[in-house]
Amino acid sequence: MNLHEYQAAEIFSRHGIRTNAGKIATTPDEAEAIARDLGGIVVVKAQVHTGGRGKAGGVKLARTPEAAREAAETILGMDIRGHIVRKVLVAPGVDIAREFYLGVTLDRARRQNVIMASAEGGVEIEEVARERPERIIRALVDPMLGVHPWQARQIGFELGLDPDKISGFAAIVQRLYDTYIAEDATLTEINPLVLTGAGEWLALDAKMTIDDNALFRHPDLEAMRDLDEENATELDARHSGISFVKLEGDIGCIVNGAGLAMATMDAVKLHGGEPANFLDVGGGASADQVAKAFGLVTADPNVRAILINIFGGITRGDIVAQGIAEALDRVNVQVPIVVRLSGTNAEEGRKLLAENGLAATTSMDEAAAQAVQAARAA
Amino acid sequence: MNLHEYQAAEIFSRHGIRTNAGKIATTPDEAEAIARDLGGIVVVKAQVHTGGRGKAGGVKLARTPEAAREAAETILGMDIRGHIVRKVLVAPGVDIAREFYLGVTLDRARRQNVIMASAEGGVEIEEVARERPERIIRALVDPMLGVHPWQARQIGFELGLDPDKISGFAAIVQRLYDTYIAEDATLTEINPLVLTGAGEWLALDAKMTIDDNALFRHPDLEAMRDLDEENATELDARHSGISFVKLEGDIGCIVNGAGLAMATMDAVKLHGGEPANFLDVGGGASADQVAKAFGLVTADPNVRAILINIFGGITRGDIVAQGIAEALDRVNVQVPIVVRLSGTNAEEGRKLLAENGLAATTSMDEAAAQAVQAARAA
Amino acid sequence: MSILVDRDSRVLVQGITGREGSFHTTQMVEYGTNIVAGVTPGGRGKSVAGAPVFDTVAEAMAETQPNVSIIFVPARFAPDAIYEAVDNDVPFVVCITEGIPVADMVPAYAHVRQRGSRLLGPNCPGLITPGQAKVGIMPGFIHTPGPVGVVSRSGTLTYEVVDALTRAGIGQSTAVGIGGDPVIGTSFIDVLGLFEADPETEAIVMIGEIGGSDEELAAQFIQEHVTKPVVGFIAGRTAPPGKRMGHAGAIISGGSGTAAEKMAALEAAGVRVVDRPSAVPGAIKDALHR
Amino acid sequence: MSILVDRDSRVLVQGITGREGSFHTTQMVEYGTNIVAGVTPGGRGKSVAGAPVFDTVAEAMAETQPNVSIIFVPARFAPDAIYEAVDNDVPFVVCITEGIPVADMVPAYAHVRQRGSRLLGPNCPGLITPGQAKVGIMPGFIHTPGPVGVVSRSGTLTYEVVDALTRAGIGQSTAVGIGGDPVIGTSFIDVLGLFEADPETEAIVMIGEIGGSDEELAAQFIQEHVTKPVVGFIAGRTAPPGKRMGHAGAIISGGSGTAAEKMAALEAAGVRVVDRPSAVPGAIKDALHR
Repeated sequence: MNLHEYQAAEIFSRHGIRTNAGKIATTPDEAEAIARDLGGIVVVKAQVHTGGRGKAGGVKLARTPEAAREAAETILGMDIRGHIVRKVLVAPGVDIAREFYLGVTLDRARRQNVIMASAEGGVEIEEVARERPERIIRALVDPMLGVHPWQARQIGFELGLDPDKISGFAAIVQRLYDTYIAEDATLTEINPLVLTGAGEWLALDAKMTIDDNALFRHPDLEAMRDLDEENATELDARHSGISFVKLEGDIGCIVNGAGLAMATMDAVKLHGGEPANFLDVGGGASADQVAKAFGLVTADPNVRAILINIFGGITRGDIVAQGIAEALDRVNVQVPIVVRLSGTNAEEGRKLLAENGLAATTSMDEAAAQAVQAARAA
Repeated sequence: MNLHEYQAAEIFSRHGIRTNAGKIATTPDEAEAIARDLGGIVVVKAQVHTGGRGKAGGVKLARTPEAAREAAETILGMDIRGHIVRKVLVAPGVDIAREFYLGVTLDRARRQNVIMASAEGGVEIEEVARERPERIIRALVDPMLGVHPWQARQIGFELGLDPDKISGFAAIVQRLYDTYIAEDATLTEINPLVLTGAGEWLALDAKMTIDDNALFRHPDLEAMRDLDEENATELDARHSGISFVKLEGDIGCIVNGAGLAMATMDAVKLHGGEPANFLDVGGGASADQVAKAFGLVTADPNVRAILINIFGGITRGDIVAQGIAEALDRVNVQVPIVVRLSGTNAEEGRKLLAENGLAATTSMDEAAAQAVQAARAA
Repeated sequence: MSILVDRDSRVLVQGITGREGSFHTTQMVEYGTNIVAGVTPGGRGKSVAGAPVFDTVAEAMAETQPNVSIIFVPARFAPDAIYEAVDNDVPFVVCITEGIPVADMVPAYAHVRQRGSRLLGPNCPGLITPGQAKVGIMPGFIHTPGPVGVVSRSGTLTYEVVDALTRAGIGQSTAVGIGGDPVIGTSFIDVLGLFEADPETEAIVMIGEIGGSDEELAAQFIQEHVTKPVVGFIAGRTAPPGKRMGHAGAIISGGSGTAAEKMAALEAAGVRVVDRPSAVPGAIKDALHR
Repeated sequence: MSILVDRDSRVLVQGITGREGSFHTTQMVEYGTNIVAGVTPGGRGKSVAGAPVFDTVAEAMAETQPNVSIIFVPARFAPDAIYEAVDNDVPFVVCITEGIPVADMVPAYAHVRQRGSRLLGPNCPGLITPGQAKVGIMPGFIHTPGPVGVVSRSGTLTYEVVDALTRAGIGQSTAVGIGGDPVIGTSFIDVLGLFEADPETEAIVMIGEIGGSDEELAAQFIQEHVTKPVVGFIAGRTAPPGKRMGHAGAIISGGSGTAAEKMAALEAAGVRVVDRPSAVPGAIKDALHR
């Protein structure tokens, strides 16, 4: 789960990291009022769950409250990489001497957390990683002992900091890692972390992603979820134990298993179609689940055909077929349905479906091709 | 540093372990009043920094407030293994179904902490260890990961607990270990840990020793120090960086180095004398330190001779000799002084001492023998 | 031969009396797996599908000497089950449990390594050596003994491929599901190394998906250490960036972990990468007859 | 030969610019020890007794390849210095620092072991191979090269014994102070094993004291693995129970860790236990001439 900058900043600050305090505005009026309260130059920043806000024009400096209002007017409602801006953060301007990047994330290959730092702050780190990888300092974190003080200091020295700036920097590294662990994050990031003209450390931005699997122990974080930023259908699906991701195509997919669901999308594409979604109906594939899945898929007005792809494993094919039949009794599906059913008791299942007026194939390729055709014909 | 039962119980309870709440009395009147408040049967327990209170008669059951007063009268002022009882804990009587021993301490040989448990609660664990070692369950704690839930459960199963008592017991194991770690203890112990007639877990006693080296991070624990229980001279010495332990003999010892100080005591004994103290003057052996040491040793009225044993290492013998001479100028020492000075610049040191009217030998044995003779002659 | 499990494997089931645990224990026993014991705290004296239940792994170890454990306990307790297994010297632990927080798996993985044990999963279907032992939740009947090693990050997609192989008359030496989480105990590389060393395995099918870089590392390993033919398939070519596709680990983040990158890396390492699961048997036949 | 350090040892000093660190660096250099570098965060560019100072162990390692480190940093920071040394692959770390909490040393000890490094101390005087290298705080001049290995939990008491040996014309192969804390990196057993394997060591002096059971474990080890003659001395026969005698580890607790037990165990293992330090040279002479 992603958090907004202002939420992450609040959490960082709770863990002892000095952040650039600001306030959230949802209207230009509010932005102007906040800017007036703060006094002086302010920064108006789009709050969206995506990077690259700066490049997209979602971050603006404003020298007066009126300018802050204008900036907010421009930014609010903006579409940044598919995210509509509904909130802006209005924060005091800062006298920046140097900018750095500092982040903690998981190094999947090493199965260890890693501290990443760079003297190239304020730039997208992926860009630095791609173009000047030698400019990124990486320090693996001991899985048992956490970040050692010497490691935090060493990163500082490698960044070329002056000796009198080391202990302040090391403290931020430690706290950013502590935040990462305490909050079950998969990313905590400050970009840029700045040294101000007065020689103080300040987190000018804050980014944080929480491990979905660990949300059960962080009800406070779950409460920070921005429902505007997340697809309502996806959330709804999650509550039913269904993995659902909305895509742009017109062929709705209902599949059991995440890997098979991806492969099914790929098959649709391979046969000239475009999948409307990723959908893993989960283990059981009961009538309830399948009905729910139909509901999710048909809620998308773009969908012109539905491809059901089930490989019966522990869950028997006849049970799944029964589920499909029952679900179709309950949900009114207006678009053509193509079913592929293989594996355990698949034959019985296909028979059962035939009795309910649904022909089922045994081949995933065939089913994908049929679904593409059906969508075109519809 | 040792804590009293009532102090340890308060800390355990803060860490989520249910203890047998009671109150401290320093007079029989107070004991009676507390017993009246509590109502019913109470236990009156001596609060001293030593084990074996029960055997010594320092723990008494009282059925009435008057009986509690009498018990307190008997116990207050009692000498238990050299400790004068100045406080008693008056706690409610408990309906005990089963008694257990549970403790966490350091296994020095393995350099790991260890959980110890026994179905023989309420008995001194050293006795069980000596006589029925197979009755003690020992579980080494992972230095990095702490006590695993499975370990805590397994101890419970090995104690023969019923399945429905396991999770309650495991929680206490976990909390006792957490207390041990959080408070930098070298021992946390519940003896007995009881299952009440109602089937609830209760810590009937609480014992805790804190790592002296870690007290700097526990000012709250340092504040619990019972100055009545500790030798004021020893505390005073510690503040000057001197290790001092009062003994029963008549030969005061001033030595540099802990090992050499023990060997010096042993040498005194070997030559027929009795050391009055252990004293390690520490690294520098400056005039200040030596003067302080003279003060500590001469404060003991039993002392009839002083044996100074210095092996000049990094600290040169002539500097030490100068320190002794200067200290003697400041402190009025009335008993004979025997000096042994060897090592770096020892010859110059002995010359300097001779100029100040103190003969010094190079042999530890000789010095010890002389000191014993001097004490006898005095 | 085969890798990791065979008819001599002595299997312990942790969480044996739970719904999943008892169901799959029965399934495994029916397949012929040698389930020697189960553990459920407080379950001592019970039995599931003929296997005696103990309170602790220590007891189960003392009484029945298992050398493989399969874990069915819920996510909150699964890391403890892993620690209990490896601290009691179970050399190979298969964790089926889905949904374990990454923060719990990072130290667990490190600990398993330190203890010298091997962990498969979590969030995996387990593994099967057809005709000998099924230590997992896959449908046993689709498998048949033979010369092809299968390794995959996915569950049903693997069944799909295995079923296709079996229907094409091609059996499997062992089929291993390594799991879809960001932190897993056994990686592609580990399994590829085992298949390479296994005399009965003549060709390998590797089924990857988006997210992470295990496929890229596998490609490098294949180039350097694998002489047997490898056929690859990568799921998720149409997956959008930044979205978790069912598996916690199936996500393209910061523009890396795409199917295209993985396919390119594998192809560069000499792997025959196919564009659909149904193409696997044909590619394997080509490889075996070359 | 000798054990652990010799003239080829490349020594790093952690905390080199501190009062203790700089003083003893000078002393060690004067003794002839090959001090190749020092570390003090922020100290880069300085030099102490001719040794260049770096900000980090990593830098010092890259520039000067030390293979021994000696730590003089205060107790609160000493565990971090140990971690920094071993994580940067220093194979042998000597920690002089006194007063480190036990709770900090328990994981540090485990980590050092996992990394495969060796730790001597903490709260120890270090070690010296006479005429070759002094990596510690002992007075160098009392030592002389020779055939006797010395190992001890104490500082000054060791100097006492070494001085007596030297005065009696008996030199030392290496003298090792293992330290007086409850948790130390290198135990009697470790050093005894090294002396047993060292061809130049012909006899061993072992100086123990009250507290713990390292002497008892050493006795068992001697019985089973040491063929060279061992002379023992145990300090603290007159120490009362329950009182810490200077060293954090020198305490008789629960009636165990007494000098009598230790002496009995050593004697039973064939160690010649003497009752005073001055008796050591005579006992060693007997042993060498037997």
